[in-house]
Amino acid sequence: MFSIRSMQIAFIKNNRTSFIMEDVNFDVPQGHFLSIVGPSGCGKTSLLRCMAGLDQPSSGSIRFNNTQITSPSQGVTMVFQDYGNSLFPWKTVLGNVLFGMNRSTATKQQKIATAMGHLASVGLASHSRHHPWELSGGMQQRLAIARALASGAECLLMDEPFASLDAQTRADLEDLLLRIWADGERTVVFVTHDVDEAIYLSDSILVLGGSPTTVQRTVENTLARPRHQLETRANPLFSDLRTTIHGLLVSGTSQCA
Amino acid sequence: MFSIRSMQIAFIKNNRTSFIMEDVNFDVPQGHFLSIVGPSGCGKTSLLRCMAGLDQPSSGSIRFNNTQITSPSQGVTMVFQDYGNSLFPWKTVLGNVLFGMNRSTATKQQKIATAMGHLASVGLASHSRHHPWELSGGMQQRLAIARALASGAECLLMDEPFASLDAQTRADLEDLLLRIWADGERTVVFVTHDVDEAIYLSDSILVLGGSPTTVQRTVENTLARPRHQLETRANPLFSDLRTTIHGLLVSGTSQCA
Amino acid sequence: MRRADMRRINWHGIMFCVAIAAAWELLSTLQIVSPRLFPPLSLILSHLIDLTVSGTLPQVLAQTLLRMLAGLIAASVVMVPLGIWAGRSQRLWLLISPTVESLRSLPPALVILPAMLLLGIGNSMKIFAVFFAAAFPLLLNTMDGVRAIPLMFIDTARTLRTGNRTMLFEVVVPAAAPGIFSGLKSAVPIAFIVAILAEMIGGTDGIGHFLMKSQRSFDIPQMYAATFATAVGGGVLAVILNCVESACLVWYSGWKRFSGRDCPPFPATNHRNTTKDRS
Amino acid sequence: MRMSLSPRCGGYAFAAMLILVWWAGTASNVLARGQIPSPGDVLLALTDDPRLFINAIFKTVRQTMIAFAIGAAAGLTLGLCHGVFPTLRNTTGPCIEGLRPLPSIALIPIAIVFVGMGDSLNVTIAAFACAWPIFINTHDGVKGINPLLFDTAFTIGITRRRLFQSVILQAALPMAMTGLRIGLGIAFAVEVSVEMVIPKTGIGALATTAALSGHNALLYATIAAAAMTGLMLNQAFRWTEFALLRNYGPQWSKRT
Amino acid sequence: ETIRVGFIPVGDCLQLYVAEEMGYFAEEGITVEKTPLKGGSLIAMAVEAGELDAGWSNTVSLVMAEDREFDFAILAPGAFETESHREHSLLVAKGSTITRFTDLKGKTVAINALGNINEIAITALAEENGMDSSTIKLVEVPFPQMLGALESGAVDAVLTLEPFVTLGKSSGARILEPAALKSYGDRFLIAAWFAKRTWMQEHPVIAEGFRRAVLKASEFIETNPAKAREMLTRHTKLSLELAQSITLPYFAQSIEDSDIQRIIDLTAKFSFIKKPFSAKRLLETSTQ
Ligand SMILES: Nc1ncnc2c1ncn2[C@@H]1O[C@H](COP(=O)(O)OP(=O)(O)OP(=O)(O)O)[C@@H](O)[C@H]1O
Ligand SMILES: Nc1ncnc2c1ncn2[C@@H]1O[C@H](COP(=O)(O)OP(=O)(O)OP(=O)(O)O)[C@@H](O)[C@H]1O
Ligand SMILES: [Mg+2]
Ligand SMILES: [Mg+2]
Repeated sequence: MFSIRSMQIAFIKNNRTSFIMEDVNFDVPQGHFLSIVGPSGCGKTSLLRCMAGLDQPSSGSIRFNNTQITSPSQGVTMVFQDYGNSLFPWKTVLGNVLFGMNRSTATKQQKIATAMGHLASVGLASHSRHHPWELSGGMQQRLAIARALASGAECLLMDEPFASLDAQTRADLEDLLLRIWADGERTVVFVTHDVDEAIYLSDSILVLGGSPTTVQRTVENTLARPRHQLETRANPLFSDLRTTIHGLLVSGTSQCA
Repeated sequence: MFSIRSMQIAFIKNNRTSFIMEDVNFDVPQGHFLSIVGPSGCGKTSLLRCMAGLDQPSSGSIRFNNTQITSPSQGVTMVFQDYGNSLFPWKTVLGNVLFGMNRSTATKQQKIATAMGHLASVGLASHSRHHPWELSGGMQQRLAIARALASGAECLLMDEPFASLDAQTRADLEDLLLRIWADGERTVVFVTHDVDEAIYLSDSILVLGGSPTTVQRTVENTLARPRHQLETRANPLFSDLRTTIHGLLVSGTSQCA
Repeated sequence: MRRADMRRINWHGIMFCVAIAAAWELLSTLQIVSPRLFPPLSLILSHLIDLTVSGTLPQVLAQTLLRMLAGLIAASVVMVPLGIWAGRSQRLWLLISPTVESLRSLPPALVILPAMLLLGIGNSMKIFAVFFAAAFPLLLNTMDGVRAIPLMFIDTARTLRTGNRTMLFEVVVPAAAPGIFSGLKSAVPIAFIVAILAEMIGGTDGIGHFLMKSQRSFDIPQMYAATFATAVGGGVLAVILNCVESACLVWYSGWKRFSGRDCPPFPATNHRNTTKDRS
Repeated sequence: MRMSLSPRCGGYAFAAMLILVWWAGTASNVLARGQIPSPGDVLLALTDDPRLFINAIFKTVRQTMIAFAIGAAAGLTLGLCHGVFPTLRNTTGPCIEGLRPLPSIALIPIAIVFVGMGDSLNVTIAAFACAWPIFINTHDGVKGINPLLFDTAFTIGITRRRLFQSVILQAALPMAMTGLRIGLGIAFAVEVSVEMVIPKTGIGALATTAALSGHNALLYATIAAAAMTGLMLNQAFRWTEFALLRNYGPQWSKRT
Repeated sequence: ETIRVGFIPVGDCLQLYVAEEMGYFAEEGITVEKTPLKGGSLIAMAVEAGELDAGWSNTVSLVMAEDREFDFAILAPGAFETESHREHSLLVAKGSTITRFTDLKGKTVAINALGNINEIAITALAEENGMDSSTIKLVEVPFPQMLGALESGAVDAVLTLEPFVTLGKSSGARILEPAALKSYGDRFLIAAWFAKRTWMQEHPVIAEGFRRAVLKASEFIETNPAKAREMLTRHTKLSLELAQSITLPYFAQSIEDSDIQRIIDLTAKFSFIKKPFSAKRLLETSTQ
């Protein structure tokens, strides 16, 4: 589905170019669940923005379904790290979710029903008539997630979507995400700082590191599906993966320093 | 230092009052490190804002050093959950930190030296001349932390300050925070969703829950100091505390649903 | 990058101006409208050049600009602080709003009448008229600019125990600067217009008087030439103001992530190379 | 609402105080000895023939509203288009910057050639004048939209039309409202100014005829009527504004 | 048949009000569509643009328009000034030390418009009194603001007209002799009704009808001044008392060349027009 080849990201500051990412290569097959982990500031958000077609890499190619991405393409949606600013303050909670469904051809009634369903699944049903600025940080984040899920895009790019959530809500939403992913044959690219979460959710984990950032390794995750919060995490393979990835992260960072 | 008595927080929406927190009572002694955990949307941010003097509780009293808080008082500073919007986009990274030191009487030179020291300790020294909008999410969060530390306030209110950081950076900053806390006899009130983090850092953990939210219990944490990322976490007492708190959180949430 | 942008010649703009000029010339020479009242552009331009070379137009324009500047500076000095204060304090706004709201829709032409009685017929009256007209756009835009400051900025500053001075100069003013600049951009042409108007109603010099004199003596091409001069003068003012704005608000365009371009990107336009350049 | 009552009264008290100063000035002959009438005379002139004022105000307000509607439509459209299409801005920008400072009163002779002497003249000139602040503020409003909102809209995959309707229009609204507020004042002021030059009907006509006949009390009564009309128009606008912006968060909905 | 007429809402345009109220226009079978305008030059432009058929203008403006090759000619006589109908006067403030015209040397005098009838008059008067006209500082102040400017001391003298002369006298101002516009002669045309020659040729009946109605009104004013003054209060905002006491201009039945020629000559002499021409040109209603 996604195919990224020798991609480079650079910023120009005071006529000096600083290279953030270099020679990044990886693929995301259709229906795959990819997690991305890497130190803070390594370029995960920039990478996701390029994949969403919001920015262009300085060089290299990003292909989505075999076409070069130059602008946001239909079927890809993104949950932003800066969730608070990505909500429309003049729309209600329900309005924000409905806005995400603008491509749907359903009737108004049906749309509202679906939207309310998604709100309920993130625990915001009772706040549907509030405005985003009346929500707590975690609620805003859940709203952004609900909107992305409601949009029905076949590919979800999620940038630390659960960062502001408590453990319980987080676990619930992880399972919700997995359920939706399994149902709809969606592709998910998931940026997180929580290695456990990355392992719990994904088919493979892309570890970034170094300076400029490159792909340290793509770790395949063969844990059986469906997964369970307790059982899966208790699996010895889980700890193995965790150790591997932590090791990669540490080596990547030391390389960077 | 802080003493909160039968505090209540309510919001008015369409002429209906919804009670968010009710009958909240707790104390934060001088030099104490208190963590607050609770489900998303339970009112942690609202509570911290009241303690910072930014908002007023609907009823009850919040006293800081035995005086009722009505406006932000000297000696208390806050790191906001919405860190991105709390940085001044017209100032550089260094400028933002210097702004935090506006009450200091040191010379310009000294101030810059101190500020650079704080930036270095959060790993942003090389970005001091950038603007906040040129930073990644995690870097912005670290900048907000550096600014709060530089402000020299004796009491720090921190609202999920490490949410956007990777495990390694997070661990480093946890230790940095503990070091600074131990040095300066500061008081810290620390909101987090990560129960492990709460246990690792604090002297006691305030568990919130219920609907409207009340204090479920204040869990005393007798883990020895200084703490170490690996040793402390390996301590059996640590797992006990974790189990206790998770239990309290689940019972609080079920009560809420 | 910014500098390169400015050096680039705006061919579209030039072509559009040329098209308008051609249409004008045709309209007049084909006598579709009375060429006495709507003389051909070429005639106007020749007048414009003559008057400029002889120094008449630059002189009267300078007189008007000086008056405008005096009034504008006075208005900025009074109204920007007042606007900031009123934007921060609902109380003050409620106190002055009935007065402000009733005064601000008085036409400057009416205000000039009592002003003449109180301030005479000289420069002070004209400067006052400019002040009066420029004051309200400045006040309202500044006030709304202050109100639009994200509350988070203020809260942050408050928890850092910022003193009033620092709060004002390092938070409120920079954060409200985009609004203040909008106010200036609205106020400058109005100030210019009112300076001209005041010179038309009772004056002995300045471009307004020159315009009126040309009109009264039926020197229509000269009248148009003077009108063109006001357009040029105003255009120059606008350009200067835009430059000052972009110099003062570098952070703003950067914050908005589209440095050098201030348009929201449509999917079709290729805006995305703006922050991440090919290197 | 209840809380803001006392400062609001303070506002009117403040205005009343200014009138008192005026009265004191005339009573003590400090103010231009006889050329400025006292508030009492003005009140007499106002109440002498109220129908005269009511008709004039009605006419002026109607014309102002028409001009404002046209100017607002033009200013909003132009501001939005310039904010959205850089090519358009580059093309028409230089010409527009030249048009902006043209004094509306000096345009009257030129406007007569093209739109004649009827009501359309007033409307055209007032609309022309009031379009500018609306244009500028709308344009700045569009420029100031948080880009993350666009990014969000794009990744949701909305159409251009929807982007315009649901994001650009809405997000630029608070700034545009400021422009509209200033524009309404200017539309009114310019409408009156044109009426003063072509004193057929309306408040401006009343002012000119009063001035030419040396009837100072009537002239000042007209100024007072104009001020009150401006206040009225503005109050009506504020209600609309409040209704439109109440969804935009505390700093916008807290307005009175 | 309608005729669109531009006028200034002051006492000088009394003919129009009288003709309308007495039904003279109706008698001629024409309806008049009146458009008040604040300035004479604006009327001229509207007439040129074809938005008005006829208008009111002061003579100097007509002279200057002729010089600029505008196609205007006088349609009907308007207001004349004679010694007994002296409408324009120089006023000085109460208690002013200025007693003769020559005292104005180095002083500031307000006139309503520079480069027009009043500037020429002052310049000519100065010359006749053996003064250098540049020693009198002329400033532009609209008529209604002149008394204020005079009282506040912003100017030393004002060249104003009715009703401000009467108003000024009642508040203590003093008339400075000689008559302000004396240089134009004992009897001259201040202002007249004019139209485009082409229009007059195309609408001879309306033009003639308008002329006759205006002349009838002139006659009425001269024979029934009290009634005419009463009509004035209905068309301007003059109080009845003021309308009864002001000096009205003279409304003659015909224009002689001498009523205009001196104005043309003076205008040319002070280079407000390129060269003098015969007064007949303004009275010829057919294009050459
Ligand atoms: N301005 C407001 N108007 C109405 N309700 C509000 C407002 N601000 C917050 N709330 C409500 O108050 C409750 C608590 O919000 P708060 O931000 O304190 O939660 P929190 O504990 O910080 O949650 P999180 O962990 O998600 O940040 C939420 O249910 C929210 O909907
Ligand atoms: N507009 C910009 N101008 C210059 N540099 C930028 C800009 N935006 C981002 N950067 C730099 O690019 C690097 C990567 O940023 P990015 O936001 O992609 O990091 P990230 O991996 O998402 O980090 P985090 O986990 O902290 O969110 C950072 O070092 C940052 O300083
Ligand atoms: Mg990021
Ligand atoms: Mg919170």
